Amino acid sequence: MTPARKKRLTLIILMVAGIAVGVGFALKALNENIMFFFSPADIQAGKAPANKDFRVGGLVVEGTVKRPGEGLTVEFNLTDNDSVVKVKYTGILPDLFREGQGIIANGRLNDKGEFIASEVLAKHDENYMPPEVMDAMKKSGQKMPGMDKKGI
Amino acid sequence: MFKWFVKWFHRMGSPPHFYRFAGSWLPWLTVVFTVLTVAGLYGGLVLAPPDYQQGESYRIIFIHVPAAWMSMFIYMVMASCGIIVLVWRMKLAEVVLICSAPIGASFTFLALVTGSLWGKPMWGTYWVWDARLTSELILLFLYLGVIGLYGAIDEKRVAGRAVAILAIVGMINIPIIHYSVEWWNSLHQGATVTKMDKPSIHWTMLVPLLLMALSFKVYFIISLFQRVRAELLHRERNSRWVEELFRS
Amino acid sequence: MSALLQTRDLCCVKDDRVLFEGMNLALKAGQILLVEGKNGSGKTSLLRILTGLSLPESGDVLWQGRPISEVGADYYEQVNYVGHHDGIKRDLTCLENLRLVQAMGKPLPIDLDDALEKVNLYRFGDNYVATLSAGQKRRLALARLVVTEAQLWIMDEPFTSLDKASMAMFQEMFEQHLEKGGVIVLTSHHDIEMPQSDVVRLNLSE
Amino acid sequence: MKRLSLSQAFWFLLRRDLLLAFRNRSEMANPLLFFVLVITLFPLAIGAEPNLLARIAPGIIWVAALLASMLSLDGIFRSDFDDGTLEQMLLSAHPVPVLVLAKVTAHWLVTGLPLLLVAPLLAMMLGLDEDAYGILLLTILLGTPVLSLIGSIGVALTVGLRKGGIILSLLVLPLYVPVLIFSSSAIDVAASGLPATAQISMMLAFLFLALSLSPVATAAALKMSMS
Repeated sequence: MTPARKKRLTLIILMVAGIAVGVGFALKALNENIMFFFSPADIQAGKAPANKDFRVGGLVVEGTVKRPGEGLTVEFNLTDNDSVVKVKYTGILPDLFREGQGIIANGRLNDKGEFIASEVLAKHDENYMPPEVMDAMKKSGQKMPGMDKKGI
Repeated sequence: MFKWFVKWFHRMGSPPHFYRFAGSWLPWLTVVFTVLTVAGLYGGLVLAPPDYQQGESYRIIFIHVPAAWMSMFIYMVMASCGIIVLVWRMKLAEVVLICSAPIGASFTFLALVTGSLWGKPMWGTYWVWDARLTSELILLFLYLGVIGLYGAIDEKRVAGRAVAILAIVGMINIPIIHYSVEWWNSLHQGATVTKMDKPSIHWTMLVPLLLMALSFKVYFIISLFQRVRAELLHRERNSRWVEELFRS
Repeated sequence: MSALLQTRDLCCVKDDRVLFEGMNLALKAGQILLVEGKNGSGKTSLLRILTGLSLPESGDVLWQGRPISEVGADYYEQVNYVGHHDGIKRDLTCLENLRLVQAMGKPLPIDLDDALEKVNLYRFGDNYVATLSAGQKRRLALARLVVTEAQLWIMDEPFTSLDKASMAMFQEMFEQHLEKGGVIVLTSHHDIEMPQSDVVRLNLSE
Repeated sequence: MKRLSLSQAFWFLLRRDLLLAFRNRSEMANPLLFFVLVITLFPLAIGAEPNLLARIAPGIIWVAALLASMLSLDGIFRSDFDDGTLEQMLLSAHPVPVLVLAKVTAHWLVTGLPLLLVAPLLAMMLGLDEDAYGILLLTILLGTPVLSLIGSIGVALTVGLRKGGIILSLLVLPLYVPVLIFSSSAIDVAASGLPATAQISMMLAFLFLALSLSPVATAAALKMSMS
């Protein structure tokens, strides 16, 4: 092999090795939890930071949405089918907000362990169905695909 | 078979041949496009039932989703052309690359606008710095970068190679941008149709959606052909075939 | 003896204008090619295509019978190019500039001081280039030819801002290079008198 | 016949660029000054509420670092392009991507590394949580070379243009987004007292990918710009 060829080969090997290491690190990162929002279970377990803003995601527990005052303040419970956290929010809720719906709330915990939200965002799922079909599916007890996803 | 393909590839690469070929296909494509669009819109806006959860406002997916698909698809077309430009230095690939960029940018813009119109009733806000939305916005900037760079270089053959490099670099970055933004913030729903198990969309909605997707693809081809024809005439204005074309 | 540098059906188009097409040249060791022609006739374009900096519209440049894009590093070892720009840094001294030229991977024949002496810049080694006159800078740029030992010299107007004496000095240097079996391609507005050498003329305006 | 090796060429070019930067040291300080200035503008514009500043500090520091890096990008190839030394570099018998890497390394040492020195000071002024200082420095150490490497592609594409400046930012900023997201998220997470290992491994991934791919793209772009 001529020296020029050998040099080029070395460089190509170095390059491929660099890419491999890069991809390796990327895969390592993908395996770790990078989403920095917390589930009600995390809050119960005390994993969520105190006195700092963070995001919590979960389903609104049916029958818990209350409007205690005259104003726009809303209270509801949020669950990940494991633990429950109480959320308080003052402001206009998005249309999609309803019981049983997945939401993401931004805010911080107060001393009583309640989550004081400064923002509530509703997440709609990726299913598109006519209402009758949905009802039929619910009746037959079929689980909607995607509803058992982590986080929401 | 391979030989035949190479021959076809070279013949398509010749500007006069492509000019005639594209011209003869345009009327047919227009017919196909009209039929698909009418069928898709009728199916989507009239025949399809309202959604159990989002009511009538979900109907915007018949524009939004195909536009978003196109925005990615056209970028891939551009990057593939970029590779052809750098490896084989084919003139037609340069022209296709640069003519795709404004179409891709328009689809990206359309996807963003319809998405934000949809976001208001669904999420309660026109714009959230959500993963999909943000990466789509960055994709728009990548398109604008390609258009801007091409416009800034006077010598068009050189400009073609410059945007080829840029398109390829951008292609590597698209998945990175996509995942980085997704991890950073996620509100947009997951993929519906491309999920490996059965699509979680009812067939009455799926059919018009696919029709619209197909119609957008055909529209892209029509618009691309017309742009490429115009650009070829401009670039080759001093060549013999253009002269003959206008004399006859 | 077979040709060292060849072109095959070379065609160059700039801004939609065909500068030259179907150009077939062949240069043997010891030959010098003088490229002539009016302004804008494509002299610089031709030279840049020969170095591989620009790409031709179609056709090939061959070195020892192989296209230069294939030969790669082995070709660049043998090319010395002096273009319109001097290719030297103002904020470095003459010696620092030449040292960098040598770092570019070409064979090294002589000491840097000798090279400076050859172009009459011996005492300026540690001077910043910014302090040199235009002619001195050009001489330093041409010193690049002798600090590395390449067979092919390609020069675009090497004699701009040089006086008569320096011109004569460089023509003598070129003749020595040709005697050693080198090849030179150059453009010049000045008359070049090299009676001992095998001069090939190419006029791009015709 | 004797000739200098590739690694020698790399060091020569690196040393030359550092020498040139040192001889123009007043210019060297510009990106650093810019970095400090941009950061001081934020408290003036949005008010001096400590909690707010502490919360947005990671973002501010990284946006400023990004802009500072972008402003200095043009310097990588501009003067070499103007005086013709870039042309000579492309005619080298050595692989051009390696020479490009030498120049980018020099550029990073001059413009990226100094940010490391002032960042803790600015972080303190913004009231960033002390737990996050280590991660802040780490993200700057890993992130700024990626900025220089990606930026070099953009500069190489625009160096031949008279009005390359605005186009350059349009080309380069979208490509900077992942670095911005992961570095500021890493600091954010660290400030909340959580481990930022995922973000840091992602930045390592960017660094290795950029190191191996961007010099090749830059070399191709330079060849295009010179023709």
